[in-house]
Amino acid sequence: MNFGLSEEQSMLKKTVRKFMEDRCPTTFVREMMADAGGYSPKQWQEMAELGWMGLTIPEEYDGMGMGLVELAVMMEEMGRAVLPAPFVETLMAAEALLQAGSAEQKKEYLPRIASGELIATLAMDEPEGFWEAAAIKAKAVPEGDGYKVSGTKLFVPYANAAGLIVTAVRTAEGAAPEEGITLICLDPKAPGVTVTPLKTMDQAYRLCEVQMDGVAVPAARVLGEAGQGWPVLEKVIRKYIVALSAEMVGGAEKAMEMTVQYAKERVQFGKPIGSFQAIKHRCADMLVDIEGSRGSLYYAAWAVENDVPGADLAASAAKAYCSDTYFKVTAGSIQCFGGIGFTWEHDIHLFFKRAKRLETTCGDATFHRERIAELWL
Amino acid sequence: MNFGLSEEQSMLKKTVRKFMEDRCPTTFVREMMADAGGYSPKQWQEMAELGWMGLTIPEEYDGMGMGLVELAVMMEEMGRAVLPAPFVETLMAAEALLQAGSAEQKKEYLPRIASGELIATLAMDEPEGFWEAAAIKAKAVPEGDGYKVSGTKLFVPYANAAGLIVTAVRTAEGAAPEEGITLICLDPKAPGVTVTPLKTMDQAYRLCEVQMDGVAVPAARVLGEAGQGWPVLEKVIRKYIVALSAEMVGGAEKAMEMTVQYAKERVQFGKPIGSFQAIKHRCADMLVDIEGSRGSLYYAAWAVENDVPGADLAASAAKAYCSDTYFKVTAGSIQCFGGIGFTWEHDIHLFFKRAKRLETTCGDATFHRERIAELWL
Amino acid sequence: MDLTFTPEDQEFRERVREWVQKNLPEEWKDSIPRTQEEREIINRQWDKKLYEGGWAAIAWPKEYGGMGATLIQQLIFNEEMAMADAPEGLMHGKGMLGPTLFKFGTEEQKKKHLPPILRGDVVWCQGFSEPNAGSDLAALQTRAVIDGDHLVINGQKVWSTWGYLADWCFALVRTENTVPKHRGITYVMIDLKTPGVTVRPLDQITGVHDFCEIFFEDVRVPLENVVGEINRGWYVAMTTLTHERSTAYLGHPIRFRNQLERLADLARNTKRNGRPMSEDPVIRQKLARSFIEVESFKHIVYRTISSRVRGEEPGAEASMAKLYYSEMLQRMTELAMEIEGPYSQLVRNSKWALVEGDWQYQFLYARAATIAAGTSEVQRNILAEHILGLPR
Amino acid sequence: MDLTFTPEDQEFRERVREWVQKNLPEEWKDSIPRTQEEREIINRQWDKKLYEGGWAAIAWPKEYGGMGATLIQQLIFNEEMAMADAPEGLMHGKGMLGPTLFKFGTEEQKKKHLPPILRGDVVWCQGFSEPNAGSDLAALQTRAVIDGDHLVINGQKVWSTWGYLADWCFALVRTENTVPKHRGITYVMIDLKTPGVTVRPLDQITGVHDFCEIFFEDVRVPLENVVGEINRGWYVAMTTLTHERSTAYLGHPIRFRNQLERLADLARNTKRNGRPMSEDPVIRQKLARSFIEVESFKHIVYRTISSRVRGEEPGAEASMAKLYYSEMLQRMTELAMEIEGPYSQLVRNSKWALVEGDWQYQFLYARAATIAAGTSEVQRNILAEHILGLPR
Repeated sequence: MNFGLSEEQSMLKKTVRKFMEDRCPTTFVREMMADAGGYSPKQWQEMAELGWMGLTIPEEYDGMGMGLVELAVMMEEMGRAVLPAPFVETLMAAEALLQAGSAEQKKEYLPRIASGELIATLAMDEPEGFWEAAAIKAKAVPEGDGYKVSGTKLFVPYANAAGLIVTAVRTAEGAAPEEGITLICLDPKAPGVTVTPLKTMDQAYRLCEVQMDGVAVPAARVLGEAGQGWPVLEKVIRKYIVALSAEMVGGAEKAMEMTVQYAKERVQFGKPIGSFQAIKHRCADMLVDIEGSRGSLYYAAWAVENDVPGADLAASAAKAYCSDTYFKVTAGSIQCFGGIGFTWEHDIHLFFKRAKRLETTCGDATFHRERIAELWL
Repeated sequence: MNFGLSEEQSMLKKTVRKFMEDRCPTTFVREMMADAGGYSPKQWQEMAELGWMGLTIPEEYDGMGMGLVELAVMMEEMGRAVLPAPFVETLMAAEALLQAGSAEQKKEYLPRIASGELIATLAMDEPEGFWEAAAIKAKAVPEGDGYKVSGTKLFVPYANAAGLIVTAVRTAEGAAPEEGITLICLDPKAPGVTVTPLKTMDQAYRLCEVQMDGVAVPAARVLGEAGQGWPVLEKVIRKYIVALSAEMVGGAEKAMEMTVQYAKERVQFGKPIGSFQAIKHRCADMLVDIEGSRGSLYYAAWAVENDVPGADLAASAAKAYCSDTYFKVTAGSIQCFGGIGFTWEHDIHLFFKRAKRLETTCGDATFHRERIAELWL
Repeated sequence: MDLTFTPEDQEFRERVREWVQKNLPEEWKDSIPRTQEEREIINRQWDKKLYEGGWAAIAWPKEYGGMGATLIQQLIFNEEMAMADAPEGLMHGKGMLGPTLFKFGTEEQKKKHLPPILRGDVVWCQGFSEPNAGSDLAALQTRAVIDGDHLVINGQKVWSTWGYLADWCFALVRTENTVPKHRGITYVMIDLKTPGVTVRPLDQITGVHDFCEIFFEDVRVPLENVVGEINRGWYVAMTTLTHERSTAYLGHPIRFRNQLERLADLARNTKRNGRPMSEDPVIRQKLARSFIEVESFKHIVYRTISSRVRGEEPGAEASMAKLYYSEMLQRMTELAMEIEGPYSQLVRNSKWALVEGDWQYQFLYARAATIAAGTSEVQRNILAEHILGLPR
Repeated sequence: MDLTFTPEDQEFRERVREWVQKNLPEEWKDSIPRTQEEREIINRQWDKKLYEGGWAAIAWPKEYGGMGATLIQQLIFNEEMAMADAPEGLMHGKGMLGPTLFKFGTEEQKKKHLPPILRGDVVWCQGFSEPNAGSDLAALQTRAVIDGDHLVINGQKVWSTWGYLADWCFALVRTENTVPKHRGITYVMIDLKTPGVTVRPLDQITGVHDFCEIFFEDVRVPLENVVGEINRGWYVAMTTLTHERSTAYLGHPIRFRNQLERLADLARNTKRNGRPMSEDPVIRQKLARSFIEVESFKHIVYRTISSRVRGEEPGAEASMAKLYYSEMLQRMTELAMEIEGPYSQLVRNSKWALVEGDWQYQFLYARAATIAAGTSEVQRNILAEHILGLPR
């Protein structure tokens, strides 16, 4: 029994932190905020060379074959750095391929993902709904040996940069909304696909609209069995939200560290402000929230990786808790920083805005608490 | 425009405070906790002689003819004293008579209420439901010129002491639960009525079960039109919850005063604990909650008394806010007192327990927030 | 306890309402999402329009071009402006410097500075906070040395709202270092065109810059610009602050109520998987909570006014109002984000943004509410010490 | 990151489970609502049964009759006891005095006091807090003066759990007044049958008295009862406290989880106007919140154990665990009250009371959770200062 990182995992953590400190300081993040693409292909390649794009891809497809705990370790560090890149989405698209892809599909995509050549992402939400199976309405009608797909996907991370968009579409209307959903490997360059970047609060991350207007999708690009996409997606989402939770814990911890540091240095009324209980106890509460969140996160990572009973509950618990924590910690940080925390120059708003985006990805805290009630009560 | 008490109202406030300080110290409250009846007939008579039982009864029935603002003033002071007596219920039963009673009924009951001779109360909640019209299931079937009533009422304040219980029963099943409810003047001494006091957390207040087993209720005891009881009850409840809100504000303020006093005197680590921000800011938050609550309370009292548009909203807002405040303030007070706040000897638990009872009377904060949403959205 | 107005006040209300209805262009309404630049232009124009209508500063004494309005009239005026969704104008001169000059200014100072403020010709900003004097304002270090009939000022101010627009600044500077910190401060009016003054807008997390830094390098200011006595500036500023703060919020209750109704509209109009968010029981609880708070804030303001009308001195109530509404505002804007779900990411000028991304701006801007003009922590100290009498 | 147990540990678990299943009478289960007197009798009997089974104090070294159990075995043992809903016993002697004596006691002290503790023959209580030394424990004033080979003790202790049951008390007393307060304290064992000792149960807001006051009037205690050196008692006590606190919560996660499931049952079984409260979306949010917290508390405990197993010294984590579960427990019991609605008024022995009024008792008792053994405020100070390094 060891609720903590193994030596290898600790080593990985150190490596990623070092890289992020060197290659992803907030000056870099700010550059990417202003960048049209919103990420650096050079940095992407550097990360790929370290093997990270293949972290959770099996060795037979040129990956490292690691699991969700290792991904969580990595995401914590990326969260600390407010990394502007579709890292987790690329890995999650790979996950969908691993879950449901044919041998050909895996061979086609996975090594290219692992090498850093192919950026991939996920398209689920739509204008009229999100986070649930019922939201998926983009229509795929049979044509030839494949489908003709029309519809709009929103909030698609880095569709502007992706070479592959794993997209959930509806091939049939079932009795339950979970039925009739099919996953396809959408090529953003295919005729009929229009990608439009959206202006977002978290400027260090690109979200896009993906419009599909009678896009021809051959049978070879259907991921898994037609109509059976939802269970696959659920498995992917379960890992995705754990990874996001890790990003949130890492970000929250960094925000707390910045705040504590400032509280030690900033003097008002002749004392460091960290000696005032209003600040001191707020920091203590941050610590407690972060440690509580981290516990829920690593348990979820382990539980999902090992598919133990209650893994769904654990994933939702982590997403709900970490969402609340990241927001609460960063909002509290701004308050502790006072005026300078409200300036663009200061870095804390990068974390605050990142918190808000991650919270609304794949279900906010309220959504996941309701899901816990559903699974548990 | 004066959002504050008139001179007369301020005078009334002083009179009541003086009386409560003299005649209702916590030593008296503790006596009543151990008393079988749970109130003092002597004290009741003293209050009656001051005209308080007739506060809101028109002068033609020997009352003082005052309104809800004056009642709120009085209830605040009674809340400060954790008064153990069915004062507000008696006045609310009178209110039901005023709203719907026949001339005979008014003449029969109101002067006796005003004189202190008759204690009255309200019976609404039942074992399977409460706070809503749907809860009222006690069955009244026509018999002779009246009804035969069977059913169980729970949480009836001081039914043990009352000579009149204004009771909501169902004389018909309507399309909506609000239809078919009838109010009756139940005589607790009538054959078939059994009153059983319940053991409650707020020991300074008696709640009872009232069992009705084929009780004959003559037509003369029906209050208002048969089947039309709900709208009457709604009007009574609207005043009742404002009065309860006042009791909560008064209690919360007294609890805060006790806490602040202690925080000035209690020394730990060489300083009064009130100089530590953990205590200091908690007290400031109590103050803000209480002042916010008091504003919502007096607005509601004025709005209901003058029946302005939005009066229902105002009453629910006051009940929701004051419920939250009284609980939060008294729970926080116990925390500030530390160990001694957990002892039976210390008075703070009287307030804490009273807060809990008042919160669950006629709808808790969540219930009234939902009601606000219904009325507003 | 009587919330009705006298017929005279009612009539005054009608007059204000009529005027504003006639004079406020639809497109100037304050809650319309717009850029900062657009807002500034409208604020300036509105200030001039108010002057032309005779409504520039109704609270000012008649001798200085005001109306000598009663507190109730001020309430009514602010309520009507809020009800009409009128811009708030650039009010530092009218709201803060004006009352200071009535009380502490020389005749020359009043004659020189009050008329242009009234006309909306001169914009003022405040120069109080410094990088190392935030919550601990009296620790300010901007130095002013008397040199003949001038003060020579060196140092830096920060958080000056509208500093980049302002012509003049009223500032607190340190004129004496050897006495306890509150006693060595002087209140001075500085023409921002004086050589040595640099104003730098501060970019904010909203992407907008309302606040500025002001740098002083050997800035020579005539001694006649000192308000009150040398070294008595702390008391000059505090007197006005107390006064100003107790009437600053008169229109807020209605503006917040309007914002709340927009929030309810957002909930009604935002569907999630086919269902309006206004039907979601969890959201309804939160909306109702905001409803209760917004209404209670109104009552807090009304109670404060009433106690002033009854002749009671303004005290720490302003701290309560400020603490109350700033925390409430944050909750409201957070709720808007929750209602929008992933749409909460989409800001102004984004395709698919809801309500032109206005709630996103409000959400971010609201973070300043609990910091500017005294943090929530400072307000809690004031309440606990001044009202409850808890030890420092 | 591996949450599986070794086969040996798994086997140990089976052994504990089997024993407790055989030896724990159904009617002794801890979560059955019962009076304090009933609970005491069961606790005493259970302590004896544990001794007979060889499980009295598995963490103690073998030489003193323990098992020298590993931390993981202690975890397993506590988990199994919690899972079986076993009573917790009267554990002050085993949990607090025992470890103190191993470290600081003389051979005579160990020989005299440890065996009766193990057998469950002697009940101990703690004598630390005083009316004027609560959060500021080191301010304690109970005076002990050396008189020949005795200490003569005068003063008052308070909040001694089970004081009225106890035979002995381990206490902190002041033996020196002229040095900084932590340095004049001595740790001493007091036979409560000594003349001059008066124990008075304190009635609590629950109507029950677990806690006691202990008065000392010229109580003569042999110097051989001093543990560690005179004036070094603070350090003796703190060392044990740190030790004790870091393993005190091993069984709590499962006990809380069981309590949470009872809360879910309450929601399922409580209908309001025909609808189970477990279907109410607002209640579901709150239940889920408690679910998350209870689970996270388990992870906090597991992480602490793991770091200890890896050889890291116990630090302020115990403060985190204590702060976390006490606040969580209050929310859980408040939620139970909310679910019950007006039924929340009905306590033990009342007609119509739900679940025998047990939640009412838990609700009231939970108010002590954030006060006893260090208030939440003290825990936050410890966390901020010791883990985050913020200044005092």
